[in-house]
Amino acid sequence: MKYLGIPLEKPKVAFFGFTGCEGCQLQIANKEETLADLLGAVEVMSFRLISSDKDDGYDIAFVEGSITTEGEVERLKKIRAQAKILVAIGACACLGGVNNLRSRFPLDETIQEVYGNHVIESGPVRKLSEVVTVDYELPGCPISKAEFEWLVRHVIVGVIPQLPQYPVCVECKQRIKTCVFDMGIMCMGPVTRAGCNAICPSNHMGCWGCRGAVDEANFESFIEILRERGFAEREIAERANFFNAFSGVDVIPQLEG
Amino acid sequence: MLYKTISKDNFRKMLEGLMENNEVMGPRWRDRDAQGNKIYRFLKLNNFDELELDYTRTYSSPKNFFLPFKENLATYKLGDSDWEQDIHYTIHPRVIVGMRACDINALRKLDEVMLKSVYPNPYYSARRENTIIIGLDHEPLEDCFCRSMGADVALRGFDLFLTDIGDKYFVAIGSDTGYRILNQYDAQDVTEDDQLEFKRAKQEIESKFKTQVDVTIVPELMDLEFESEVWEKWGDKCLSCGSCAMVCPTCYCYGTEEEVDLTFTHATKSRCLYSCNLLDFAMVAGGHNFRPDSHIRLKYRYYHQFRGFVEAFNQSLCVGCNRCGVACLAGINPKDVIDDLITTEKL
Amino acid sequence: MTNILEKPIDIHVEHIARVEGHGNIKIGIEDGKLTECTWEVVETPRFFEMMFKGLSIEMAPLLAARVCGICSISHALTAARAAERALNIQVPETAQKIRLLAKHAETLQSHVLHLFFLVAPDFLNVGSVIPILSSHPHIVQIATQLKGYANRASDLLAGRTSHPMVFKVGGLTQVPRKRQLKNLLNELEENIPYLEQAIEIFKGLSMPDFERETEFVSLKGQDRYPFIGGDLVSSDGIRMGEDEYQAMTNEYMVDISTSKWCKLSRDSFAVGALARFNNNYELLHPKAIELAEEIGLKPGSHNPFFHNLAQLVECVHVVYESKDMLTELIDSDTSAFMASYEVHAGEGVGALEAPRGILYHHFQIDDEGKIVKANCVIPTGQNHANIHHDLHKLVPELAAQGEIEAEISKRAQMLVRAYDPCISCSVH
Amino acid sequence: MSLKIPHHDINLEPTMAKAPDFNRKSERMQTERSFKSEIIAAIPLTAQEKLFHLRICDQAERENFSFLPGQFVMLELPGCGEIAISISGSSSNHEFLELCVREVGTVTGLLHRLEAGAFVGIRGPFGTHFPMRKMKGHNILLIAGGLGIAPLRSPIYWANEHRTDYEDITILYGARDPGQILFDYQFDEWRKIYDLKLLTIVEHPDEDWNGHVGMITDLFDDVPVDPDNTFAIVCGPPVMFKFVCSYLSDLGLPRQRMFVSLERRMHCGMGKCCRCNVGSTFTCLDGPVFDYWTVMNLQEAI
Ligand SMILES: Cc1cc2nc3c(=O)[nH]c(=O)nc-3n(C[C@H](O)[C@H](O)[C@H](O)COP(=O)(O)OP(=O)(O)OC[C@H]3O[C@@H](n4cnc5c(N)ncnc54)[C@H](O)[C@@H]3O)c2cc1C
Ligand code: SF4
Ligand code: SF4
Ligand code: SF4
Repeated sequence: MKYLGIPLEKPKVAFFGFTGCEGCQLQIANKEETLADLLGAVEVMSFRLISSDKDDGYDIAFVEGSITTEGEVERLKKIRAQAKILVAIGACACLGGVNNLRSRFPLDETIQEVYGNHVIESGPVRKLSEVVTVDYELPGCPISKAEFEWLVRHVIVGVIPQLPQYPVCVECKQRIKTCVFDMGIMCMGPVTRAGCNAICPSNHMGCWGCRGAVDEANFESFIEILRERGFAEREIAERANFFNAFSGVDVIPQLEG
Repeated sequence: MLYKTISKDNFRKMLEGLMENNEVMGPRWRDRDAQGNKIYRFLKLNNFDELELDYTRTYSSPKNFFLPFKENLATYKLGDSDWEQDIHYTIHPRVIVGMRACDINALRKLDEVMLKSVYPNPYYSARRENTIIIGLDHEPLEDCFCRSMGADVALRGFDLFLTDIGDKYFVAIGSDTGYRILNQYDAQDVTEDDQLEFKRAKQEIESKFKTQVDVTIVPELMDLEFESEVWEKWGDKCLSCGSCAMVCPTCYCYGTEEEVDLTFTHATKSRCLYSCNLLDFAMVAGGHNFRPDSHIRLKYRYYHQFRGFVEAFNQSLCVGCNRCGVACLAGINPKDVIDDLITTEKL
Repeated sequence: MTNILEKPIDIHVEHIARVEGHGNIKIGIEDGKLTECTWEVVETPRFFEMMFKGLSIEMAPLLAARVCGICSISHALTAARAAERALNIQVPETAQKIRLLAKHAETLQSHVLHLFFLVAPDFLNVGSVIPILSSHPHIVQIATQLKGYANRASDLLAGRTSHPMVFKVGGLTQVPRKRQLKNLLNELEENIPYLEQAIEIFKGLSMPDFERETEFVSLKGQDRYPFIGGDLVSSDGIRMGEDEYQAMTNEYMVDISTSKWCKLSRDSFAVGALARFNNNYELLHPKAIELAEEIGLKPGSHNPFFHNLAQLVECVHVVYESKDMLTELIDSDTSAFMASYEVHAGEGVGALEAPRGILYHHFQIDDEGKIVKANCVIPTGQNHANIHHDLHKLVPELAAQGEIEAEISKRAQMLVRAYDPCISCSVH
Repeated sequence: MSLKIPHHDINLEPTMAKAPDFNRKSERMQTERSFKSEIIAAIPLTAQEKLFHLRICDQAERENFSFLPGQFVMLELPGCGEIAISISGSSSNHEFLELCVREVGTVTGLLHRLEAGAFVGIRGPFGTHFPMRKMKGHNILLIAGGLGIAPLRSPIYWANEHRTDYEDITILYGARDPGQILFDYQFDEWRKIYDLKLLTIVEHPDEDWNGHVGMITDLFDDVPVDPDNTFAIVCGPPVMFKFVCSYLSDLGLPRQRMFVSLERRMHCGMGKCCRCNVGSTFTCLDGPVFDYWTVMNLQEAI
């Protein structure tokens, strides 16, 4: 395979899942329409969700899920050591995702609540970049297959993929959707990185920020707007903290335990 | 300009006739706002009853029928190193009914850039030339300031333009195509009564403008108040979300994007409408940003609308529809911004 | 233990492939004796019950969806149902229909994924669908077509295939337009021939011969094959209401699993397609019954490998029922899709048949509408013990037949796979 | 009764049938049509810069292509993107175009990996040019900083080809360090054959460097400037040309006789995308070559 005369190598890729719902890996396996093209472009070394063949000679690791146990830390470090490029896929891997909601409570209380006195290994919820160096992040809950393929094309050609630097509003407006604020629904679209084609606002749900904060988002003004529009602190906190997308933004009200 | 009248019944028949063989777009409602009011959009009409001619305002402008948010510019077939480029402009004839004067005037401003200026845009031409526009007068909303912008009356840029005079429409005919279509539906010559009715209707509309924006010295103001704090005041509220430009009937800034498929055998080049309020609008390789702050970007949107375009084409780009003001969550709108600039000037 | 094997058998399948989540199979046979035979679940827990705590009940469907990427529609709907039962909300009929249609799309999507991509490679003796792509392209084509429809149906009805957003407590955020429903119906009809081809393919596969007397638990349908809500039944004759789910599941912890296990009348019970089929056979769509008869699948079957066949029968059921429902919906008034309600303190359980079996969500809320207690019981969690016990019967039988280690391992994995386990979901 | 609206197929118009001539700006043409060009040489100059020789494949298109020093083209890698690059070669070279490109991002990154034999697309030429004809009979002072030398090669070639039209020609060229000096293999030729005065200076010398050290303005000590009889062309990073231009202006050189080439983000080259807008001026149409008076009056920080 050549592109503009440059010989392209089929990258050897592998997929790994950590603490998460495997929805992102499923997005990749799903929509079989382009599966043949994808398999023509990459060599899948290991993809446990759909294949029992496995080979550790991969160059690119796509990693889903957050890291919550020491065992996972070790496994992730091994993957990092092998992979030339490590891509975090999905909100859990990129942001901590919904898993982080339990961080509002102490770990022992959490284990007690779900498992009683049974011994269960667990730890704090971490996104991948808190444990290893991550080369690229493909956000979303779940990721979009189109964007995954877009990233793969970049990796094959050896060009750095650059996610949109504009917020979800742009895509929402481009789809000529009614702004959900007009319908009285809250939306994190103005401060969230685009790329999902504004799928949640289009479904009258408002955005929850699963793709993380857009560069240089104006949170002060945004939170002010939410308050002016009559959204309660708790409502704001629930939406803004749902995917842990805006952690560290001090103007955002925190979710209580 | 030729004028005729057509009965409302015949108008309906005319549209139904047009719908038989062509795509006809018009205002329809899709959603309701929190208060239960209808929210309108220009959408394809499947039958006459879907059309809501007494619509208030579409939140997004019909400009995207001429400048789609994403438009294919070229496709490529790629070989190992060679490639072939393929370009098409084919647009099937279509009709837009119910456009307001301001939106028609907005198109005329786009015409200046896209058709009359250097490097006429063939994609726009194709869309423009293959679209029949049937305009319609309406009473202004509270916040419309098209009158201040001289865009409340459409004199050109349409095929037919209707004014409601009771049980019939008073029709201005702007093109031969318009003339031919109209005449198939028993259009009548204008009587003296019609003329009186027309004047009355026009006066009625005129009397209803509530919002005024004093734009006489705005081009100069833009220069003089270049360093004004007004920009920071509004800029600090701005979310840099680009919504204003997306809904504006005249904003036309764009970026190009190229994509290759997974088999590396096909590629596309597309044009995507962009907004000068977005962070990376003027960012160059290496990360230098010529417009790093939201207030600077906001200022340039106004600068282009109210000064740059005047320098180039002797008219403001803004037509005063206030869509940007409605779309902006932060409540930034031309009237308030310009009023602010004028007031600081007076101080 | 009759057969004396010369070599001891030591099977350790770490993270069994082609199932959702992380589970291990360990089998040891020495001197003809089964020294070890376990189905281990090593998925790391996410503590969903804790995540729910303190959130508004409106958030429940959204968060619940994240329990599982494959059956997120089921989770969202179950949570919505639990919330609606806690708040005594009557969901408008249109919303109920759209929900069930979306549910059907998920069932079709999940079953086809399981049958074609997870199960079929075993029968074609390959490791995954990847080689099948070139060796049997038509098989992939059939699956692609059916899933293509299911994907687009989910996109339209639920917002997307994974983690739907339209299921709101009280109804839906929006309904598709009639034109979109018509297009969907057309697409469904165009894909029926592919369903028939799928049937042809699976007819040709013979499922391993193995039986173990099992208790089957599912919802009991009243006038239609059950998917959303209703009574709980067991093939051992137990019948309970949705609210009594805890008495139906009896969760307990075991050392070899981060997922809880369940039991009812016996050591274990099974849920899933075969359980639904066994308990509700007469309510299947006539087309589905026709197929069941053709492939010799009868109610009262105790071969766990027949989960696969029951899934195929259900594919037929949901496709034809979807067709009828879509036709009905297109002709009905769909303007009411959201019930208005006020939050108050309450408690509610939602039970629903997810593709892999019966799923429960249970919420307790305070008068501000905050969740104070949440509980989820997942189908695969209910199946774990049964898988474990099946293995205990299957492995010695295979050993007795003199099967070699590789074959035993493969068969054991196929058994686990037949249950289509959703492990991360079971651990949640 | 049904109505059929006439269809205007603009593909059929005769002007669209032939290859675009971007010098005829007001004609309707296939503006996105790019001239397929073969890379006939890709010459590494430094670690970051490469010089590309591009030959427009179609003979008619090649013969039709003409430009003036200072103009730029839009260079396209199908499926990757399109970027603005100044033409760095001689305007009398009708065989191939020379483009000197620094690797900084997506398109330039991929371009740097292309080898001779690969095909790229070209649209143009676009923009304004240095007023070479107006400079007739005067001294020309060319001042380049860093990559700014690339667009200056074009006027240098021109000046050589019309050498008798001009009086003294001086080039001042500054670079960060000796390793970043471009086109040094041509310096002898420029000095001897072109009869130019060429001074170079670096900020950070290495052991082998025995030339000038310092900022570009330090060279003015060695170069007398006749403010009444000189035209200046200044290319380089904004800080540098602001510095140089204000120095020259202090010497009495009228600002309308100093020319700079501006850089802005660009997506079309045709005054449509607005990305290169500076205040109300389009860098692609009104520039990239501006006289310094105009630049000073642009309502935006340069
Ligand atoms: C008139 C003009 C002449 C130029 N001449 C040269 C030259 O002779 N040699 C050279 O090496 N470079 C030149 N440049 C700069 C060159 O255009 C950028 O380096 C190039 O666009 C970077 O593209 P990229 O895709 O590698 O970078 P990325 O950072 O990936 O940029 C993404 C996109 O942004 C736009 N962009 C980014 N930076 C610039 C920029 N500085 N100018 C314009 N568009 C930009 C392009 O559309 C580009 O595709 C010139 C620029 C202009 C405006
Ligand atoms: S709905 Fe959300 S994303 Fe869309 S325009 Fe409104 S705020 Fe932006
Ligand atoms: S709209 Fe928001 S929550 Fe929805 S997919 Fe996009 S970024 Fe995620
Ligand atoms: S009022 Fe706003 S949206 Fe309307 S034309 Fe003017 S700038 Fe554009």
